[in-house]
Amino acid sequence: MKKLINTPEHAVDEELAGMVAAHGDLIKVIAPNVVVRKDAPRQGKVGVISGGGSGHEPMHGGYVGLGMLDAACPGAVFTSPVPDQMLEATKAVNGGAGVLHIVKNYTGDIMNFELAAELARAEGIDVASVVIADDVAVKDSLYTAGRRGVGGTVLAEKIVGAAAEAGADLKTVTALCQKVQDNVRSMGMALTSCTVPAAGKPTFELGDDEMEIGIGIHGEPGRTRMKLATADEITEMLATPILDDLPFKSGDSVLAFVNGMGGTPLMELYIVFNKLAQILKGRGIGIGRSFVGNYITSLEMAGCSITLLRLDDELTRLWDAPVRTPALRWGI
Amino acid sequence: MKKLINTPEHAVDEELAGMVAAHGDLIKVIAPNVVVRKDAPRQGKVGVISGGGSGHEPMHGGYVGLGMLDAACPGAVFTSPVPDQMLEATKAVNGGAGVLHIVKNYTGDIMNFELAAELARAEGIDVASVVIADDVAVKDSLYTAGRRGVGGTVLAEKIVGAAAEAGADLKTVTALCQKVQDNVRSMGMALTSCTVPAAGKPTFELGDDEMEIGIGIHGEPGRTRMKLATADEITEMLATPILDDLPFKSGDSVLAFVNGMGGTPLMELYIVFNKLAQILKGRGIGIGRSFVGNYITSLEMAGCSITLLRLDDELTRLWDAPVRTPALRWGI
Amino acid sequence: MNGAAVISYDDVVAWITAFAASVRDQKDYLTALDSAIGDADHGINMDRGFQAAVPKLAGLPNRDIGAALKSVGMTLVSTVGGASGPLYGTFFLQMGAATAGREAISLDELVAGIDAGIAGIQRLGKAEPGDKTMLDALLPARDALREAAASGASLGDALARTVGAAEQGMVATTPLVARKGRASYLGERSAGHQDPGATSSYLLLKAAADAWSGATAAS
Amino acid sequence: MNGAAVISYDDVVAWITAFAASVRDQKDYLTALDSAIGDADHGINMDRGFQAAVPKLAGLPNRDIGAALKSVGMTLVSTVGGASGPLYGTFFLQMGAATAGREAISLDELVAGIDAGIAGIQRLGKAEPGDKTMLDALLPARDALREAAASGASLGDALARTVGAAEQGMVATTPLVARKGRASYLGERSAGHQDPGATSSYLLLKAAADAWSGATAAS
Ligand SMILES: Nc1ncnc2c1ncn2[C@@H]1O[C@H](COP(=O)(O)OP(=O)(O)O)[C@@H](O)[C@H]1O
Ligand SMILES: Nc1ncnc2c1ncn2[C@@H]1O[C@H](COP(=O)(O)OP(=O)(O)O)[C@@H](O)[C@H]1O
Ligand SMILES: [Mg+2]
Ligand SMILES: [Mg+2]
Ligand SMILES: [Mg+2]
Ligand SMILES: [Mg+2]
Repeated sequence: MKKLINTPEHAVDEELAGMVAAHGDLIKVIAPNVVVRKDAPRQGKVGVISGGGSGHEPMHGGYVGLGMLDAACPGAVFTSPVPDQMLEATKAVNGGAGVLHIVKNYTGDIMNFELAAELARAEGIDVASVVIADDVAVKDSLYTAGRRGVGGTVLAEKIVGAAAEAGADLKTVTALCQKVQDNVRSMGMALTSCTVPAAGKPTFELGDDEMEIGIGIHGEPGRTRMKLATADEITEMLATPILDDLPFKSGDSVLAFVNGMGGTPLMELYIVFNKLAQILKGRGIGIGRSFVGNYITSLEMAGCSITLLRLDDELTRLWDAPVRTPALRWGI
Repeated sequence: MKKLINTPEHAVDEELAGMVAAHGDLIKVIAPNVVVRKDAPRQGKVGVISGGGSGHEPMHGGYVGLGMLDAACPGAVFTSPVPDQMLEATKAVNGGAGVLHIVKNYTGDIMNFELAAELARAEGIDVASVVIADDVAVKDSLYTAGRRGVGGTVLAEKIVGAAAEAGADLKTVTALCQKVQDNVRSMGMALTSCTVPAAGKPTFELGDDEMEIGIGIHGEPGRTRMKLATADEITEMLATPILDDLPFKSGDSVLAFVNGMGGTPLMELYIVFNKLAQILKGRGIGIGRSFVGNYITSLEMAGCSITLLRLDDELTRLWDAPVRTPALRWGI
Repeated sequence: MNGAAVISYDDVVAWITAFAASVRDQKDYLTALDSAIGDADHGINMDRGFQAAVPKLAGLPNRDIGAALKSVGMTLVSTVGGASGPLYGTFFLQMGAATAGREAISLDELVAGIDAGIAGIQRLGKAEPGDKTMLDALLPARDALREAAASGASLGDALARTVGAAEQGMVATTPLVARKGRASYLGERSAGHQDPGATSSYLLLKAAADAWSGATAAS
Repeated sequence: MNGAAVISYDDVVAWITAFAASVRDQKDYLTALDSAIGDADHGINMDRGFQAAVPKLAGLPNRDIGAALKSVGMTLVSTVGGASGPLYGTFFLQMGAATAGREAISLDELVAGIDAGIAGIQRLGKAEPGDKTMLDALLPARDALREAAASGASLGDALARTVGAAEQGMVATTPLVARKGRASYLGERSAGHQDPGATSSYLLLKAAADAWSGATAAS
């Protein structure tokens, strides 16, 4: 295992200390693994929090700040955080207008956030939750854990954060988050595995000429392993199930998000974006907004994911609204 | 070789097409491998251009836009661009106030830019050049090719771009670029090699327990190969030669830049930043500004570099000035 | 019926301690199982939780089995995270609630406690038998324990049958296609791998059998 | 003295074509050499340049050796990039300037042309002998060619000595510590590896010897 760490046990703590050292003007760490916006709580503003395992940086800690998250709760690497963190965060960002929990659809995340929400409600805080489940690689079924929450989460956090910043109430913000979830679909793939620091070896082994299609963001094996293909072919394999699922239709305008899994250079992401733009054009779908980079990752995994969000004026306006966080900043 | 590409021959072309598809509001490609700001030329504004091999994304194409570069000339992967590109770019961005070439100190870059500058001057364009040579891993000697230009280049492009945007003349902009060069030092290391697409195999082989210290950004082997160390030890190995070289002194304020080589997750960069902050504190040096991420890379190489720029009010103000490019955006 | 107190407070502490040691021992194995169909953290998660839970037992004010189990449950919920944190946490919290205030319990009370714990897991995780989860080891183990207790078996005998049932249930998860938890994302590809949570559940019952082979209250 | 025209326009085209083939053939080898002490692109760079240069020769209006060499030089400058693009580009531009307007040249004129090319490389790159660059193959080769010409050797003989000197110079770069180009960043670690540019320069002269073994103007 080759990593710039000291010990696996302290990796997340030291990471957060480094984030505070670098971005102390935007964030603070108020308890172990609870990253909070510097000026929290803001009276009368709905608090927006999210959380999940570490190893997906910049998600979620990098998205704490003006116009996005009020707090983030990173767990151990790839492990959902514990309810204590979400409770602490919920209390810290509650400005009297209630708190929204943006939860990715994983058994652990769901249960731990649910426990925290109950505890927070017992303390008199109005808590709502929206579950993001946008990964079309997973069959959507009532009899399984359902779809994973992946790239759509970042878009939801940005858009919902903008609305909360502008003063929307908890009901509005919750409905908006659900609207993002209803209009967003994603799918990912991996060229290489990642290595959980505490595990010390790659989560899975891939042959030199193999790739995993339909991978999650935790190094979970995908739906199929197959021979390595070209960027164009891979882009087709990811885009087609996404486009067919919602379905996205001719005349739609989308936010096209090509995401790197952590170990893939930007050059390759733009090559994928190039093909994606051709595919969208072929289907008569417009690219309203573009987003390319490593925004929801799996440690050092090489690979990419595609996320498409169907835009309307409201979502576009909120996407464009000013944001200032360690990882995402514009308009301010 | 596992990459999201179609063919090595078309990787850079398709990358640039993808960039235009994603950021057509900011940039255009006016000739093969010449990326120009959408609204170029701007009358009366000094044009700022840079270039170098591809494979270092987002540098330089990702830095074309308002408040930074007017044009970028990406060469083949790790290969300096040809004079035709720089000549084309120089003509395209010349608004009558002259053009500054920001050149990284590599034999190829120097010679190709020099040829282009001569050709542009022959066409009546006022061209100045500043060479960035900030890599303390390389001995600074009159009898060698001298130090490489690395992380300091990104900072120079941002700061100089802000001054040019604000209307500074060519002489001022050139002097400012030299001032950045005089006050910036860098050093890098690699945990893994990278693979040039057309070469198809890793540039060098590293044992599972080895690393290269003093690496360049082209997969050039470093000054020493040694046993893998902890993040703290590595940070010391990079920071000490940087701090001693200028030298940075107690009471100085710096822009602290921890850069990923492309394949290293953000988590690890923050762990490095955490230690760097402690080292700076120990020397009485203040962190005026922080910058953490993958900004000057070597394809999918795992590793990092540290760059320190001694700040004064002028440099700080120009660093903070609005910028809007595909890869760097704030204040607007 | 098995109404005589056979398991003391010290036995319960010994059980938790033995399981913590077993988890530490099998940490890499549990993580490797989770690599195949999950995210390579189950051993790490369980170890983090039990390394935190054991020291807290020493500081408890009185010899209340229910309080000890609740302490374990609270610590698991607060330190493990993931799916296993709330699930195992609930198991111990509910088992603790069922044994609150007791300094020693009978075999029947053990059955009732474990049953309450499992019910908690089912309420929270909503998994069914055959979904390829920890329940596939726990449910048959509970049934075996209950039958053994009802048939008047000794503690040692009852635990031996329980562990046997848990082991069978664990092994039987291998061919299953997961319908709950992270392994369910794999669809058909989840078949052919033993479930990590079922494996840790088997180890939990095995730890009881090992720790209680010379159970203090029984002697 | 060797004043008789021995190298025709067609010979020059054959030389460039042979070198292009040789570079394609040795592309991976040149890149591998550049991996050890550079950035793994020398073979790729040279191949890109010569694949572009050869087709342009067919379109030239007349049989002017100088124009052909200039065309190669211009194409290299415009397509190769890196250090080798301007350096080899200058070599051909300067050699072309020295042979402008000629349809055939003598051995002495070949010496003068190569000398002009090398002088261009030196002006641009400012390297000295022993810096571990292409000059370490080119300079001894030029000297051998000049001596052979002065001693009245035949073209074949002269080229054989030239190639031998280039090869020796190339091999002799191995122990050197680089002082110019990318390899200089390696300091002492650059010793023990053969310089890629010296290797391509050896191949350039070897291509001349091979192409001109039955030189048309001489026959
Ligand atoms: N809904 C559920 N009900 C019962 N057990 C479950 C459920 N979901 C997952 N599990 C168990 O949890 C185990 C995984 O635990 P762990 O790896 O620690 O958490 P995570 O899946 O969050 O990484 C699985 O092997 C399975 O036995
Ligand atoms: N200043 C110089 N003078 C002469 N030759 C040089 C000089 N610098 C580099 N070279 C030659 O260029 C070769 C490298 O070419 P290439 O790999 O194509 O370019 P780059 O180093 O830009 O990647 C070296 O092996 C060396 O022979
Ligand atoms: Mg997990
Ligand atoms: Mg090069
Ligand atoms: Mg797991
Ligand atoms: Mg090279």
